[in-house]
Amino acid sequence: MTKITQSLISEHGISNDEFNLIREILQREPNLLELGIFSVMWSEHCSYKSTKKWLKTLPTKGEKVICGPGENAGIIDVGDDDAIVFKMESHNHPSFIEPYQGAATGVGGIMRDIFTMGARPIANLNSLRFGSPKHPKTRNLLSGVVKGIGDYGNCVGIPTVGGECNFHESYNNNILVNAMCIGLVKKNKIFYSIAKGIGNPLIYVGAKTGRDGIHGATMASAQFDDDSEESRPQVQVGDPFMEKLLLESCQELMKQDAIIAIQDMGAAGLTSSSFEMASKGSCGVKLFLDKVPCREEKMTPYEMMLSETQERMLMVVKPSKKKNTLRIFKKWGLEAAEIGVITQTGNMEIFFNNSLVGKLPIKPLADASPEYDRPSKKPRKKFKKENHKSVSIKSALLKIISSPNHSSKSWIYNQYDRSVMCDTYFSSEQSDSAVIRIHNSNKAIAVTCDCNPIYCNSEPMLGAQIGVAESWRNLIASGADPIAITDNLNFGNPEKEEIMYQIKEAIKGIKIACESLNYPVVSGNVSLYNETKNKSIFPTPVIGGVGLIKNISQSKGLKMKDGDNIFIVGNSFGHLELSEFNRICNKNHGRPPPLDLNEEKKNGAFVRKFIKNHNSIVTGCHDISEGGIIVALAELSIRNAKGLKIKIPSDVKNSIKWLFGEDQSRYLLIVNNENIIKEVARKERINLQKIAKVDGDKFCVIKKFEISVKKLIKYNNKWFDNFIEK
Amino acid sequence: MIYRVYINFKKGILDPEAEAIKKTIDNMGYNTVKRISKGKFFDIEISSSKNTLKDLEKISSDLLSNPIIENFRIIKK
Amino acid sequence: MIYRVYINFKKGILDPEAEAIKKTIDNMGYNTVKRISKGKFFDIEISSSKNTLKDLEKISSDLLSNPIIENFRIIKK
Amino acid sequence: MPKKVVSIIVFPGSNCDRDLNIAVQKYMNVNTKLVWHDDPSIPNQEMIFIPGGFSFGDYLRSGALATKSPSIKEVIRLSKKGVPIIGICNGFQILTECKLLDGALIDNHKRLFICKESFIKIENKNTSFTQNIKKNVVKFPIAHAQGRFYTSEGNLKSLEDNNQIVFKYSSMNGKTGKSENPNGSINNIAGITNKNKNILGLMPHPERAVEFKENNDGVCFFKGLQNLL
Ligand SMILES: Nc1ncnc2c1ncn2[C@@H]1O[C@H](COP(=O)(O)OP(=O)(O)O)[C@@H](O)[C@H]1O
Ligand SMILES: [Mg+2]
Repeated sequence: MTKITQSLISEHGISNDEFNLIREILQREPNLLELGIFSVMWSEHCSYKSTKKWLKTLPTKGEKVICGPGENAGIIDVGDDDAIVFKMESHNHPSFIEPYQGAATGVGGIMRDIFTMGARPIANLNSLRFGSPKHPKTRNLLSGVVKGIGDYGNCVGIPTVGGECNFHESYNNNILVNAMCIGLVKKNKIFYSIAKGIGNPLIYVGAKTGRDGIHGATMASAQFDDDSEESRPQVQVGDPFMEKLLLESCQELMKQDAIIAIQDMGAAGLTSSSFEMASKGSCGVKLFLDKVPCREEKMTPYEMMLSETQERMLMVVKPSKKKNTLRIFKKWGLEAAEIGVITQTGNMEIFFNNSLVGKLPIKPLADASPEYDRPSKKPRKKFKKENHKSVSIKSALLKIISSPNHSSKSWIYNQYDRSVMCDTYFSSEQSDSAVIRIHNSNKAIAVTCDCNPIYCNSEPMLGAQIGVAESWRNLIASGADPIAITDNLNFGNPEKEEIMYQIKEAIKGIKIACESLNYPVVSGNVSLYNETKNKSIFPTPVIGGVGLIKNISQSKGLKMKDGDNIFIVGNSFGHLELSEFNRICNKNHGRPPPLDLNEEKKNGAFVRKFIKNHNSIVTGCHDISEGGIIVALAELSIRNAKGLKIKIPSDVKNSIKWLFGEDQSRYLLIVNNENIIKEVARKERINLQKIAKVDGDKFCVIKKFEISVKKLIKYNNKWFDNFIEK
Repeated sequence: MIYRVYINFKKGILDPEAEAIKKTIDNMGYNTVKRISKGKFFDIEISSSKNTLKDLEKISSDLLSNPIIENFRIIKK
Repeated sequence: MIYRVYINFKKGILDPEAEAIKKTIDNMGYNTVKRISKGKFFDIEISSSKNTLKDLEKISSDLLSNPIIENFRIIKK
Repeated sequence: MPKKVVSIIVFPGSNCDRDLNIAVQKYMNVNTKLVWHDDPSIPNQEMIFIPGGFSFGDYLRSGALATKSPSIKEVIRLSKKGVPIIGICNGFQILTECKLLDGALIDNHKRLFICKESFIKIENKNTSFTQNIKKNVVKFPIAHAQGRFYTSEGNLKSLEDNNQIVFKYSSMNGKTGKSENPNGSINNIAGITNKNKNILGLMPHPERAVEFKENNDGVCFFKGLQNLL
């Protein structure tokens, strides 16, 4: 037997304190298998040890929340016995190493989280951050990631309807790939992962287990043969076809009252799925590893327990339904096996070749997992000297809309099947959020994901609040009532005080905004250590928001018709610090725009109510975010291939500030009747101004400049093609 | 001169395509087929220089294959 | 026994992947690369019988390749 | 009179079967029978649909592995008896792979999956599949990675001579130039029939253009098929 040495312990990422705790729990030394299990169960990824304390502070309850964080995904009530299941998850590191497979398996993983709960996935989104376009790796990473996301979702037949994609040098060596999935389930058909019923069989189904993704640090043992280096791939290969089979077979099985508990095998594979199910059900498990379907020869218990082979599920079924369960999997051509049984011992007992090779108490291992209150410190800001440039309104606008971050993303989204399932009413290029009809009904949900890392880097708390508010605003602009969010917190190394500061502040920001907007957090994911050679990514807490549109005819997109008037809702102060405009002028320092959550609520409620009560008057709606008023208007012109006559209000002193300022809580409402909206706004004491009229084929800022819409479109379209074809 | 670069998955990497093909061959009734694995190749015509092989190595490892999951082998045709 | 089946596009069919790779190689600054074409191969382990070759021919023409666009060649390894 | 029943073949990786099923029932006024690919018999032979998706993960070549399914053997047999057969997207790929239709569908010329709304010109209105479509140009979504129709020059000529080319990618006004070609198909071909004109394959998805009034050109396609029954 392998001796547990100090180096083996640290290679498993286990600290000395943690090792002492392990000895205390076991009342003896662990063997290698047990050490491996502790190491993955207590890893940052599975135990959230650096963030748990702070995540607990987030608001997770609400009248529409059916299931908050803790299960495979969060669930909200959307009426008529329908529930929406959703979550976002990161696959950052694997996507950097192997962009295609890394991104693909990220999509696969999040979809399994959704359909293990009984839901049928109905939409995928993704939030992507790449390094500077000048960085030599960026192009391959971009094309690999987008193809990986597309191919996986397309093959399973789930529409990929939206997302965001930004470039910034802080991601040069740590790209972010966050995938979100939304599923639909009947309220009384939800499945959970709470194992129950002494003697019930544990069924394994899906791909055969290989040596995929057994982590570097845990490869230290001496039992491997010579070509073991080659035979332990760190990157998992995804098989979307297998995923489709799993999805359909699980849906078929779920109709049969056979499943007691079900969980996908995600990170830490068989270990985390079996421990989590047993821990939630306060029971024990006997695992017989000889029964695990293996892809490779001579796999050890250690490898089987730690493998991260994709497209696998674990479930507890009723003994009487076992035969039928296996029959259904067989019909779908899937490998399934009974690999264990539920016991009352509270222990995980692992057998291999008829002998007990590992025995661990389940509850203590889960409950005693470390929780750290890591020290944090506000970083001192360093100011680099800047050579400011001055630019005209026109050239600033053209620069922004042809920049990597604001160019048309059609190169990306055209690779995603958005129309499969026939329920995509708006994919996200057509509206501020994607709008997906609930099949066979007249309702729809709106979904969006948002984050502004530039703001977050300057003031993590405010930046995170703005992320929450922006997602809320995007849902409102699409005609939805916002309901809840999922979050994906991407940061650097939490053992550094400045990073821990960002994490705590960002979580506080999310908490404050969500509480104020009555917009609870129902699921989420944390990805830490996104740094290379001491350089961390910008703090990137991505918010995925979901809202409900009770009547799909009230959903709004970026539409406008000739003769329509465009009104701005909300106050414009002309905040240029950290704006797109300032960045073009090479001014990179400052603070994010302030956010008044009361103002946010008031303006949002107004827009929401106005769309509801005066649906036929409102042609479209758009929120104002990066780039300010002028970029929001240009986006409307581009999308509709229609001209605009824009009038800067007479009381505006600085037109650049007014046009490019990124003040929060503002919307553009496109209406075909100006009197009604004015009257309603006056009654509700809403700041409303008419600023543009839909007219002709030129984008015209009166007294400043004009440009043909055709040209605008050309500017907006060229970047991706040039970059990829280069 | 023409060189051929062979690329295949490293041992132990899941190859779902090969598995799907194998299953179909089984279903077609050929029970003598034991195993099937897949790879690709590139035929590269290159004008000779003293760096030819070094260049090909570099192209193969940097562009044609991903060393994390694939092996390559260069052969003169 | 292991046989290798090579498959490549028939002449005259545009292979956009090979073209894109050629372009990237040019951009990487290797001006000695003249032409590049792509193909795939399958290594098939088969227990010998008197029909082995006939079976392989059939598998290759019926399944592994599409004769409208592809050629194949079988080689004993 | 009881409704007629048409068959839809379902593969493990089909993903447009649900949508097709809905469109067929609703607009052809028939019942449907979903036939599992493993089933060697197809009892309802009024008309057979092969839906889109990734029948076997699109491994090897899209549609290739599906041609070995028992139900496809039966489709081939029935096709000879004149049963109307329609393959959409992956269904079209399967029909070419099992040689019921001419040519092959290979990687799009830009190597990327394409999903977008596409204008489709009805090139031949004299087939039983298209004679009832009033419009000259319809708007159907396309969504495929292997949609580039290829055939030899000789075969192309015979497709043309026999009026087998039914759909072409076009502009809103029916222009069928290079800039309207999304995937590099020869002569913008988006759909063809066999010589006998009882088999139709097309890459665009009419079943995805029936649900929302903003684009419901698919309705006329399915309604028009009723006269085949
Ligand atoms: N990764 C992606 N996946 C899908 N759609 C995307 C992606 N990135 C961007 N988009 C879409 O492209 C459009 C413009 O993107 P972006 O500028 O990032 O959004 P926004 O204007 O909301 O900040 C949006 O509709 C967005 O949903
Ligand atoms: Mg937005």
